[in-house]
Amino acid sequence: MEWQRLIVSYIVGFVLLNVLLGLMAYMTWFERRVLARMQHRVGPNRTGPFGLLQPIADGIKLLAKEDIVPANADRLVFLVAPLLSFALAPLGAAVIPFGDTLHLFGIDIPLLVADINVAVLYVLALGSVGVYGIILGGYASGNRYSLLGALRSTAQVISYELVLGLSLVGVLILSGSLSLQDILREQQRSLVLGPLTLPNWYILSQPLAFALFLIAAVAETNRAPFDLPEAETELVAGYFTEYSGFRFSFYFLAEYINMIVVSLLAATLFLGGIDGPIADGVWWLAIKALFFLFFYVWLRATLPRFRYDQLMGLAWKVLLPLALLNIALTGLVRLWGIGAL
Amino acid sequence: MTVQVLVFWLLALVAILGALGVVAARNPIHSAIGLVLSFLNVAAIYLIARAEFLAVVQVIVYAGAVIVLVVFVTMLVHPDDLPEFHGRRPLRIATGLVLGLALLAEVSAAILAHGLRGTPGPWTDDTIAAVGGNTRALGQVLYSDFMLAIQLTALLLLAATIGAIALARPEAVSERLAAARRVMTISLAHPRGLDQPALPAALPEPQNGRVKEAGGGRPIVLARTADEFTEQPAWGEWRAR
Amino acid sequence: MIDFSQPTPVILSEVRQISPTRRELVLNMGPQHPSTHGVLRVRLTLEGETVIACDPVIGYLHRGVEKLGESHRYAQFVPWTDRTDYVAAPSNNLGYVLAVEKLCGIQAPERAQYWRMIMAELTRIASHLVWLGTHALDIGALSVSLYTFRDRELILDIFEKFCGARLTTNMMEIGGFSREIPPDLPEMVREFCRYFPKAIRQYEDLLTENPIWLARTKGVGVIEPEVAINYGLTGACLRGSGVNYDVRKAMPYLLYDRIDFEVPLGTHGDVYDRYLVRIEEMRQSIRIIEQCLDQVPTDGPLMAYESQYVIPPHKNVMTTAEDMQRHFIWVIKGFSPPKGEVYHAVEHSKGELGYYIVSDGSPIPYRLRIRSPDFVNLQSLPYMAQGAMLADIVALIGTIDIVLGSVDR
Amino acid sequence: MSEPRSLPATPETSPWDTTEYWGPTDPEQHPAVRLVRERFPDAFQEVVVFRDEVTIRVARPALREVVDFLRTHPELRYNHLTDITAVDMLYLRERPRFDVVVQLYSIPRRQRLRVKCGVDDGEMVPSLVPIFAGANWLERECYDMFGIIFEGHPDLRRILLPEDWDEGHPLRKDYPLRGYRDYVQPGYESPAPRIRGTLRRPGP
Repeated sequence: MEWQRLIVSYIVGFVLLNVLLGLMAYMTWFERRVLARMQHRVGPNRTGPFGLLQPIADGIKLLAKEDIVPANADRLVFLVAPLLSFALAPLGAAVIPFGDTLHLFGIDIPLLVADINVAVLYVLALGSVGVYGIILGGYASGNRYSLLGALRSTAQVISYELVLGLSLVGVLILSGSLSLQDILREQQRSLVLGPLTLPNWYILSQPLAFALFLIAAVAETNRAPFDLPEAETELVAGYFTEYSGFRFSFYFLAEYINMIVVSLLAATLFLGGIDGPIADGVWWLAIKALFFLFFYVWLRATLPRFRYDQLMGLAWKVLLPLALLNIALTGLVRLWGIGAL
Repeated sequence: MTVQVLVFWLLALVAILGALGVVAARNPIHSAIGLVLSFLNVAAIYLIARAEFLAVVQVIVYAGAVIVLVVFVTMLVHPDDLPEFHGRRPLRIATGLVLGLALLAEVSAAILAHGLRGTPGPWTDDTIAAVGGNTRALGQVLYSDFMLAIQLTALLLLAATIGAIALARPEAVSERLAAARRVMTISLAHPRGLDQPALPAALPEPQNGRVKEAGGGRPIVLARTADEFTEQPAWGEWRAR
Repeated sequence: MIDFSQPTPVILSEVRQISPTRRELVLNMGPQHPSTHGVLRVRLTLEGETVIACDPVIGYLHRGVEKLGESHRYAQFVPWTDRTDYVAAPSNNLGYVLAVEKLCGIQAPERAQYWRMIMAELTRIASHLVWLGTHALDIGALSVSLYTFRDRELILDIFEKFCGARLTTNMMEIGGFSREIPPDLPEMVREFCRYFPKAIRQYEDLLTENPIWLARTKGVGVIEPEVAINYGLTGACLRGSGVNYDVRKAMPYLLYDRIDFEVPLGTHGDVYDRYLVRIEEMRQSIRIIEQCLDQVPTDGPLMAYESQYVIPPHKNVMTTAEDMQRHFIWVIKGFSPPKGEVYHAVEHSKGELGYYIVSDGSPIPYRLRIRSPDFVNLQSLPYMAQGAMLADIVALIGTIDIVLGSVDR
Repeated sequence: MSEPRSLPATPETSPWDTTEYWGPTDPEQHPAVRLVRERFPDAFQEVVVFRDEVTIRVARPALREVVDFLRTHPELRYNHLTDITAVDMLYLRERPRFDVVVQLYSIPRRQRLRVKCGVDDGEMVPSLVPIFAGANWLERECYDMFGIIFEGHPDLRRILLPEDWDEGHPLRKDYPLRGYRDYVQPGYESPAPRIRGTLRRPGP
């Protein structure tokens, strides 16, 4: 029985990984198209219908390019760092529940790779280890722009990881569990407030935490307006200035996978994941995640970039105190048992 | 069971190799990578021991924060300031040997006293399950039995943080900057000597020009003729800098 | 009143004596860098992200335009002026052509002067649009650049309609315009004037009240007015500090004294003020263009054909022997203005663009000096960069509004 | 309809002559001329008026004092340094070889003025950097292009040409238009071919 579960889990993981990679490729297409529409442009429209084959063409192009290692690079680290970044990115999706258990061929197939009882912490841990890909890549390039990008990235990820973690504590207090399954189950209950029947989504009970999570998640994935580690107008390309070919694409893909994983996570934690008004299922999760992905693109099209000191000031002087305040409030509410929230 | 043991040995081996790498590597960044490797394997060993919470916290705190900071500082330090790794340093070698032997003796004594398996504590699988998972159990123990120790540790860490900030002296940067600014401004013929007193605040006198709210809480002045604002610039809040 | 009478004490030393200490990092920004607007190179000494010292290195686009000017006949040099500040070519043409006309003592007919003003103001808008787009892009606002370039296309279409070229227009000629204005051009320009204020509002919606934009630009790169004057800054860099010096107002050339417009002045002298000033300048340019269109005569000569320094009318070249002869000599040998030297300045989109021409009475200028505004303005970068962060440097380079073709000449 | 047979060289009254942008065109009435002549009787050499432009020529050693006087005198206040450049007078006169040309502008009075001084090879012109910060790059450019040394300049090095440029100063009149030698790109054996052909017309 143990073996069977393991194999099922592997198969689900394998399917998920491939779906994620495909999604990621189309995420680039989606971003380029949406960004283009926002900027009065057309976007990629030549390769296939609506430019749908563009990601494949890009992938082939990147794979065919020369893999250049700079002369004064730390060779081994330089070669390994992008792989690290890329390999760690999709792991976060393993704990996200994509639906209820499926009965197929007489086997119970849970639509989730692994139900870890510390799932939330696991995702945070992955985020904090994922930064190594950036730091080591930046360091090993032997380029000052890369070094500066790596330094920025380190400080940024450490600061915003803190905010990210603390913003989730409110949710954890309310749900009383670190498992995403439990958090999801908790949100699938409905909330009766007099004549209103609302879903018990945590965005309703934890709006501040949601906002903090959203901001910190954008910073954690190095996206605009927090894309300082790769700020192309200041640092050329930041930590991956010296990378080319498929190693460059690894960084690129890792960023998009991170975006998708964070969007899925946000949807699961705050918007009730697969829970929907009718016919619960993975499609609801997809719609919610798509909303977050669109939000990412929207931010990039609209906002200028922060300066480094402003970024750190925002994290430590504004977001962190707010997160602590949120924890204190939630704790008090929970302690006194006010409301059914 | 056999699989678990095999995995354990594998993880332990890699952890030890990583630890060796920390000592052996010449490049401090490589040392840090070795340390991360070691930490990650130790975390995996925790997982085998079904201490998921501990494992994840190990990764977040040690691999994700402490070593990242170590790497950060190493990257900031100029290569010339790093200690020299070449040549013999008898004092260092002696110190290292003594400390290493002491640690070895300590571990050996512990193993000899309690055996390799150690003494089982009050928390067994059943008691943990009764409480509701090891995360909960850990929390209960930490915040009831060891409350005082936790608070003391927190206090100590706070003191250390304040001490570190005091030692790092943020004004050191500004001093250096001020010095550099002096050099730079002098060399580029600063039009106003740095030590000269600033001019008195002069708010724009409405002459013929009209003041327009341009946005961002900032007015701009629209000059109608060529003669206004030539003697007296439309310049307010002099010291806004 | 600012006391300019006191000499300022300065001690002089060598810039290169600043050697980086161990904690500092020397960063070569450029000449190949996304936000140095071409091939500017800035040698930065950084401590962490704070800029300790900043030394702009220029000359990567030096083509010796002044030397070339001393080997071309007067009329031949007009296309070269396009290549100095290539985003505002008609203004460069205008400055040079006016300097030559001053040297010769001739003046273009009224109608041509109005059209020169219209083209110069359109150029100012086009140049400011390029500036706004790239400046916002440097600070990270991606979409503004696309919007500004979209609207710049409209101006380039007008240029194309007018003279056939879009970027290096070679539009002005000595003495006026030798070709008739296309009949539907005035309507095209009017259409643009009706549309463009909406576009400015669009840019302002994205930037003016944006908190990140304010945080990135307010209080950054402050230049006090007397410092700005002492550096010899002109254009928006000087007016952003509140000093009213606009060549169009101070020393009206063409027919600017007949036009009612205002000169925007900043009150704080930082990056944000220069942004506001330039946005307002675009509005004022629209005002000027509309007035010009109202005032310009629909008929009348476009070229000062009564002077011997001007190329004869094309129709007469084909029909009369005298003009054919003159045309031949004008083209082959050029014309010889009187001996003397002139300096004529126009208000370019980036500041005061001056042409200093020394004539020895031969058809080739003896000395041709281009006083380009951005070359002088760029000098203030180290002053503005004191204590700035690395990210501010790109904002500062953007706010000076440089085009390296004009800086290096 | 035919054009007039002979055209006047220059109109009798040029519209450029009466702008007063450079002050009164009569040198005797020009305040700068009068005051400089009073204050520096030895250094003042001549005044030239062409169109509306007033040029004062002063002796080389006094350039900085004169400019500073023009800047600080309450009646003059030429506080904006517009330009510093030079002219190689090799074909126009014997000595001195160069003219250093300083364009000044008074923001409060809205008037321009040009100050000139002659300088020969091997002589030094007093730098204006101590009084105008903006003179820094302009003088560097003069040095770069003409080889004129400015005494007291803090940082006199080449600005537009590479720092290791060893072929002299290109805006001198004896510097050939195409340089002294062919430029060989590093890594290539022969110089890039100079294109000397005629323009080709597209075929029918």
